[in-house]
Amino acid sequence: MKVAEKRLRQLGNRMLQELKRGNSPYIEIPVRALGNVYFDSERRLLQLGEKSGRRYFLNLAHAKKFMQTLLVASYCLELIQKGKHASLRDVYYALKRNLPNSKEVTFQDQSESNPVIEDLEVSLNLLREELHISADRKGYLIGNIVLRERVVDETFEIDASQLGTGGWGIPSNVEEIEFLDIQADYVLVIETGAMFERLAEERFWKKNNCLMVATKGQPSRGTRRLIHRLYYEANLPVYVFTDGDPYGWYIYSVIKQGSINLAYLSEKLGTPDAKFLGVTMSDVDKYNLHGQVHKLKEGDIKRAKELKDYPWFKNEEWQREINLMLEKKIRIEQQAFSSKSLEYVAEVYLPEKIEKEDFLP
Amino acid sequence: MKVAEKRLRQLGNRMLQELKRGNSPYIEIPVRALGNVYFDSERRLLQLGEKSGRRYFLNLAHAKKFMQTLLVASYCLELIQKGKHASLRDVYYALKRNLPNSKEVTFQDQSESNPVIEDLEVSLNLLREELHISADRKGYLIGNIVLRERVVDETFEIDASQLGTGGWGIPSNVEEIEFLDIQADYVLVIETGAMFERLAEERFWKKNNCLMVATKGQPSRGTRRLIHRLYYEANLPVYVFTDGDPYGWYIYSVIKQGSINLAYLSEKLGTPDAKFLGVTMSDVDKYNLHGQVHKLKEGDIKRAKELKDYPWFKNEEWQREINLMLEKKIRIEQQAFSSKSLEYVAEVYLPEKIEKEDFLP
Amino acid sequence: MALADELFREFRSMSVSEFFRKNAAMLGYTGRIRSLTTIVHEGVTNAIDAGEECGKLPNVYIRIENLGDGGRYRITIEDNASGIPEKYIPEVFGKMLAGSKAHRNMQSRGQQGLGISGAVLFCQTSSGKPVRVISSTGEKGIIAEVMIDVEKNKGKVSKKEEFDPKGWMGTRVEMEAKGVSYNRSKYGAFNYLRLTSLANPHVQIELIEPDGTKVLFERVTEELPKPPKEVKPHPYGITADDLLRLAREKGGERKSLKTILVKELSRFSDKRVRELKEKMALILLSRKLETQIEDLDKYLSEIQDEEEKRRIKKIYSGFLSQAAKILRKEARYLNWEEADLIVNAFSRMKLLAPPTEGLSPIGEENISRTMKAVLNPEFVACVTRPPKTYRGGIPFQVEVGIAYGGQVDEEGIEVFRFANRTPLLFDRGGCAITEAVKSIDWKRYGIDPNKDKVALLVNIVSVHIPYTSTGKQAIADVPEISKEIRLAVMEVARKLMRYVKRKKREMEKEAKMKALLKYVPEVAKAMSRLTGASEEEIETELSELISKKYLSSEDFSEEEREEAIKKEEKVILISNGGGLDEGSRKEAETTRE
Amino acid sequence: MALADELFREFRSMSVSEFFRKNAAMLGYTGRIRSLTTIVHEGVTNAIDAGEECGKLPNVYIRIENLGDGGRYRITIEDNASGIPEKYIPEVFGKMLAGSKAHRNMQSRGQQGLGISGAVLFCQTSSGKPVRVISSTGEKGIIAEVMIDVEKNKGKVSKKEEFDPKGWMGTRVEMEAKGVSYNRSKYGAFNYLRLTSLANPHVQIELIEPDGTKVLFERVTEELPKPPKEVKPHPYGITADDLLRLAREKGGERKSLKTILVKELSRFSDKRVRELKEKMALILLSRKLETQIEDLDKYLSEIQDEEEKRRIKKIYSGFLSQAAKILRKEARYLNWEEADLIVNAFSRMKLLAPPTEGLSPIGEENISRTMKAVLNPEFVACVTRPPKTYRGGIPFQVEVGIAYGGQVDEEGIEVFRFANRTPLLFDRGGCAITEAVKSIDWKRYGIDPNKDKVALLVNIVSVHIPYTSTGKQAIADVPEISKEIRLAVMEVARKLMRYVKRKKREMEKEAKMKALLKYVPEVAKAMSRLTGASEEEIETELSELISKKYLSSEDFSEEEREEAIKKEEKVILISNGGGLDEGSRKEAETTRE
Repeated sequence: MKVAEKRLRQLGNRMLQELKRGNSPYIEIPVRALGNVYFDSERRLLQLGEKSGRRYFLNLAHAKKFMQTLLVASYCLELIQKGKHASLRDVYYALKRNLPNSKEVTFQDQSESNPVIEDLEVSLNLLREELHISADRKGYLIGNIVLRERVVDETFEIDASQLGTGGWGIPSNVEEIEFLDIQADYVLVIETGAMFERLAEERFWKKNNCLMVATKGQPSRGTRRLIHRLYYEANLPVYVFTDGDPYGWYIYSVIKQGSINLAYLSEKLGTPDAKFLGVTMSDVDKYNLHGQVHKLKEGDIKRAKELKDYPWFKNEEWQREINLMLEKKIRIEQQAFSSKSLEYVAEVYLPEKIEKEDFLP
Repeated sequence: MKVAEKRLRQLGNRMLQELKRGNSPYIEIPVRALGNVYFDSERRLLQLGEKSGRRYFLNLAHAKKFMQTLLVASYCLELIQKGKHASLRDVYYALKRNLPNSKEVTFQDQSESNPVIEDLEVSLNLLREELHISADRKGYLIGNIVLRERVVDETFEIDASQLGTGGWGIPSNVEEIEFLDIQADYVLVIETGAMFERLAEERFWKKNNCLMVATKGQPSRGTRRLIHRLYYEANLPVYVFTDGDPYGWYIYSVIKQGSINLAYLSEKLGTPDAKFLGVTMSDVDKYNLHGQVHKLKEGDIKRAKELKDYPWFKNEEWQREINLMLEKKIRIEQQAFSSKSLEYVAEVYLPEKIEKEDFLP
Repeated sequence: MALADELFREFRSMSVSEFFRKNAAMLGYTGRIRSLTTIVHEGVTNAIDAGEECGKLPNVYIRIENLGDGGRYRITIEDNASGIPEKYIPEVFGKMLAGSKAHRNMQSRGQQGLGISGAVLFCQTSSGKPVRVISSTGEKGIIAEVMIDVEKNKGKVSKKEEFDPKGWMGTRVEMEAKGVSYNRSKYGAFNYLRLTSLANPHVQIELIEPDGTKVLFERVTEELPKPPKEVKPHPYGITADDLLRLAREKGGERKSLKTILVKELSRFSDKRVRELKEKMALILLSRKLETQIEDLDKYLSEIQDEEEKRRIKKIYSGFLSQAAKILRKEARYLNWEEADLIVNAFSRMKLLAPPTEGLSPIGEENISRTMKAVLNPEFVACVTRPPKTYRGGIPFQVEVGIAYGGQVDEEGIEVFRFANRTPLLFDRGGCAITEAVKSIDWKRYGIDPNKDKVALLVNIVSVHIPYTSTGKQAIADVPEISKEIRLAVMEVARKLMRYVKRKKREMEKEAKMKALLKYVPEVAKAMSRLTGASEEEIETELSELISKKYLSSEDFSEEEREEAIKKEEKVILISNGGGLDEGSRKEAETTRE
Repeated sequence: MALADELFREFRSMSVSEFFRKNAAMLGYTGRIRSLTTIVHEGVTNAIDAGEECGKLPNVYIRIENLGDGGRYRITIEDNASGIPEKYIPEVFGKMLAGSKAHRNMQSRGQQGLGISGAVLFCQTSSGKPVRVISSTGEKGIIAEVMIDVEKNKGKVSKKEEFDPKGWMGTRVEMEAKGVSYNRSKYGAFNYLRLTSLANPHVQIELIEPDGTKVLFERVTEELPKPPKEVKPHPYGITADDLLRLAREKGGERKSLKTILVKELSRFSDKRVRELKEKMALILLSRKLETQIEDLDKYLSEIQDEEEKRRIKKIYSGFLSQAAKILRKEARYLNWEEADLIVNAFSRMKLLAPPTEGLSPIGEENISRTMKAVLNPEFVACVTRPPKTYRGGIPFQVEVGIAYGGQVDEEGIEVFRFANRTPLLFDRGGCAITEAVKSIDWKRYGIDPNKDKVALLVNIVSVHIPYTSTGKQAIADVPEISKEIRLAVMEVARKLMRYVKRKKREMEKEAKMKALLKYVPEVAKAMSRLTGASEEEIETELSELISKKYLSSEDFSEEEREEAIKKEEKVILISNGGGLDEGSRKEAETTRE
């Protein structure tokens, strides 16, 4: 029996016990508020604290959510038993129905089922992928790597060096993937699809012997998990190349440690050893990009100030970088180098940075 | 000399002639307003009419745009000569600079350069891809197909049947692709990434001998061009499977004919023979999905009414479909079938629809 | 000299009637509807006052006839009071600024002696017709036609005859005006009478409208309000000028000032004379020493020199005798400086608040009864606040009734304003009552000021109502009064809040049980799948659990539950806010390539 | 009988002074600052009126002294006019509703004879002090202390002495009030005087403030406004009651009514008497036939029967003689019905508008001069509208000045309101001027009513200003007046708009040329790359093209260019809207998996 199945059964049995004793059944859910999140500086991971709340059936303010949580739990058990995966929206549709003798429905819309799934993840300490629920898919992979993916009762071998400029679409669930052969020195994670394609056109991965991963903005869980596994299982250093703005930093931060409100997942999704390649504020001077900068918006400034307080940015290098931006009130994009020439990034900027290991931690 | 290069040079020479005659140089740009678009019902394509406007250097209201158009034109010439491709954003960065003795810049932001590129496309009757400008990339391909992509001076062979659930990321530019081998009966175009992945997990493409293309919402130009080429070059029928709502219809409409404001591209991007597979309003009755429908929003209703007037929806079947929706005021999603079972779409719905050819034109 | 004399050749004086003839708008004669309402108001006010003064339950009969000819109307108003003695008829109807109320310190509807004579003036200048007065004091009846001699501000009786009243007592006034109009709008005479009835439950009002419709506003209580009494002025409320006038008016027969003070002021007795003298002397001393009276003690205690101390003591004794001398002197010889000194001294004495017998509120019970009768609401609460004073000595009192739901028909808060039980229809915006009601944070009382159906009755009674203008339609923003209105409104609002909450609680308990039972089948099915136990059995046990909680004692105390809700809310808050991880939300906002 | 007599024992009458003593707020004595401003206003108004009446350029001297003791102030106001004859001194200062203006149909600052006597009343009741009047008519000077005998509404002179004026002529008034205050706020006396100066450029005002600061508001023009004349009432503006009074007042010496009408009314001559008679007869006929006078013609034309026609003709002749008889009769015996008939007949005649010699506006040139002097703006425009009448016959005139930019210091539109050149400081909200200015759609005139610096001066002059209340601080919303204000404001706003536009156009032409030149280098470089031609050469040719266009005649006519712009705009609109193809825009909105 899989771990997930065992935990779901335990959850049910504990509730049944309470009921038999004449008490209201409940589910215990760790609190995900900022106050219950801490940074484990040894493991360099965000962790949930001890605080938790109980969701009681007999409390009217909890009852509906209690019911919803149970519905999701029993559906997950079904999925696991059948070996199939469902998307967040599938779960919503599978469970949405009218309550007997009432105009009320089990789930009004997906914004009611999504948080319940999160509740269950944290309550059972399982990834939603382990509960056979898949998230949004996004991101591409290209490079000298051969993967094997198991799809129900069949397997496929994927050679990511034979995909032209297209690359492999990273699926939402990468749990069923094995690395068969890797010929690369590091993983280059790229924020924008356009930059990924630009570098693919230059065959940067081939000339520089690396794997290229595009996140297309904020990385999906599948992409984060893949990066995590490439680091931990294949021992490849991870370099993250984003725009030089708080949004790009946040992408980096999520790859590295996870977001505050999904902190409990860092252990399985985060890559604390990832390095930030650029674009940095000092690159603006170094590569004379002053004409290509943009003004920071209010939202950028707010976010930069928030990031400044993240535990993993509490080091000299990052504080300097963030302060510099707040001072100059500018941001700089990956594609700013196009003002020099199209090939500049591939031929000058990236090789120079990697050669000199000019990274932020 | 490529066609694109020739046309760019012509543009410049015409202007120079005007100038020599002591007149203001100008660029002639066909009008893209609704009034100048018509439906060529024989070729079943949206076409631009005869009306055009002139952009004069000497008219203050035109002058800046005139300059911008020239800047983009001369940059495209450069790209073509070097055989490289630039994204919309690359173009912006490459051309953004201060005007001499002024605080004004050539392009304030990308929303200034994008429309100029469109102007140039329509003025020269060339796709932006032919001008070596690549658009947004999005969409995946999976199935029994082998492609060959030429990347500058190298070629890759891509086997889309060996990609697990991930699939091949369709690049923004598919001009450099050749079809080497195709073993499939039709192309199934799928709106959502989740449904694509679901069907990939069921290996639908393999069991039903088809190619699967995910658009992930509104299809990118690369995806539209790929579908176009699969239909015209490989003679594969195209079935489009979207949500049953005006947004889904619009996706279908764009694949089929193109959008009104990019009508001039239909010839190279549209697939007028594509068929709409579902989900249709009558499917709601046929498959008893009444519990899974959603109410239409104001915006949906407005869009449905607009679509009703599109020339290619001016047939009995579509008018019935649209009226039915406006009457019932509901919409239905692809994933609604999950309420029956996860496998229902793959095992019952799609095979049944395709078997019976139960499509809308 | 020639120039000035020439320029002043045109100098002449004008009577008060002439003034108001030119400025009729100042008396409320502006607009066709309002002019008629004002006439009705003046007549009805007098009729009710008259009834109350003679101790009878007032019956007021009003007839309004449309005579055509461009808005010519006849307005007849009849009361059942004591009648008017023949010799006063020309004065009452024909002389402006004449009456029995303005110079007396008591609550009454009319105050300035401008009311009925103003109506007569308006009628005669618009229609050219005299007013017809039929009055009987019991034995003899008089029919008289009265006009105002505008130049002289005097009543002129053009026709007069006697008749046998056959026991009827009362006064009937027939007025004819031109350029006026009647309707049932908010500002019309009908609404005026409806509201008058609301604030005067002891009055019976019968109205015959122009189309012959007879409307009866019935008496709701047989209890006559206790008659307002004349109250002597309070030392706090008096100015030097007032004191001078009092001394001259009342001091005719060689009375000493002291006697006048004790006799003519309230709350000032023989016992306080000594204190008054001391305060007077202290004021004089502080002036002499050029210090503030408040600093006097400190000033004196700082003097070390015994000689100096004695000298000052002596000066003080001198001032004491000077004060005594002032108080002993004949009142009518009081001068302004002395009066100023006394008023100054008054303000430094601690005196009882003025007596409030002069005030006659409607009373909580009566307000409640009449609001129920007229508005038929779901709930009524009333409060009559204790009397207070403003500007030092003018007694006033605020009462407020609130009606909620039922047949109260307009959404939002409708305010019925009254001053001495007289409805205020106009100038709503500039009125302290409106402002005070507006300033209440109704949401705090669980009331939606735009949606809930609420009617408020606010009545201010006072010996002297501070109106903002001669039109007497808005109450000035006097801080003491505004505060009392607020307190009163807040008091009834609290009562209403308690009612609304109690009603809600009862309904909620039942709803809660139903709500929980609804979830039982789904929960049972899921628990059964997770555990393999019998679905039916679990369903039974869950239902029993719910019954136990709501039908016997509760599992959790109210506090515990609230605590639990709070806790859970915190979690919900986070899980909703972060339902999508932040990345995908941001992603949805911008696609940047 | 006993009851009524007892109840009426307290009946008595009150003088007008007594009334206003109790209701000082109605005269503007409310609040410390405003009370002092009101005193200054009454004094200054009289001073300027007096100067103008005797044909001198007014010099007004005001001194305000703080005497301590809880807001005790002395206010001294001196003019250089003709002085007041000794025997009028008690009347002018001590009797309310007395004056030389109210009963005359002419424009003046004061109107009701309540002004200076009201100030005296307020001073004496607050401070106990009489007013000190020093006046000289040239030969003899008088110093008098005047108080009001409130009960009798009469002036009482307590001290009086003569002095040799040594040629000085004028009046100096010293008043002492308590409980008032002075400052330089918007509502204070300083601002009042500043604004008075603005509307009275021929007046010199000197102010000594309590701290000794001397402020001089200088005379801007030496030209005295043409003196307002008394105007006879116009038939349109008269009521039956007015006519009766006129007939009685003027008809003393057996004069016929006709004589009185011709002599005492304006725009009514002997020649119109016949028409009047006919109209009177027609009204009587229509009453007799029970039809509307408007329908009379139709009614008569429909009669077929000749007999009947003759009968009606006869009746009409009878009415004609009846009308003639009325006009022949002695004026003082006119009765109300006859007066009503005549007034009715007047309203059906076409008469010339009333003469406007009674009005004395500031004049466009003077407004312009004073606004420039006081506000130092960038631009000024003024308009004095032609006189109009309201309510049938009361002449009035509106003038408006607008000042823009420069040192006009507040953002937004500041409105200075005046009535007969007197500033209105209070009750801004309820004033027809404020409403009229608010109702203008300023954006239409290219003016941002929140950002642009605009000052408006609005002055209404009239024989009778329709104030909303005795406080005389707001003008009633009379449709004829509001309309004139709007028209005047719109006229100056149009002038301002033209100025602003012209200024903008000049600046634009130069900017355009510079703008085009800016693009030349980039365009040249790109064209060179596309064609291979010399960049330098292209640059030269482009620059020449621009010079040719802006320095010689233009390549395109203005219309052509506008046409081209419109065309291009259409394209721009589409290409912006559809810059991203619609799909990707929608994509950015929703990610649905």
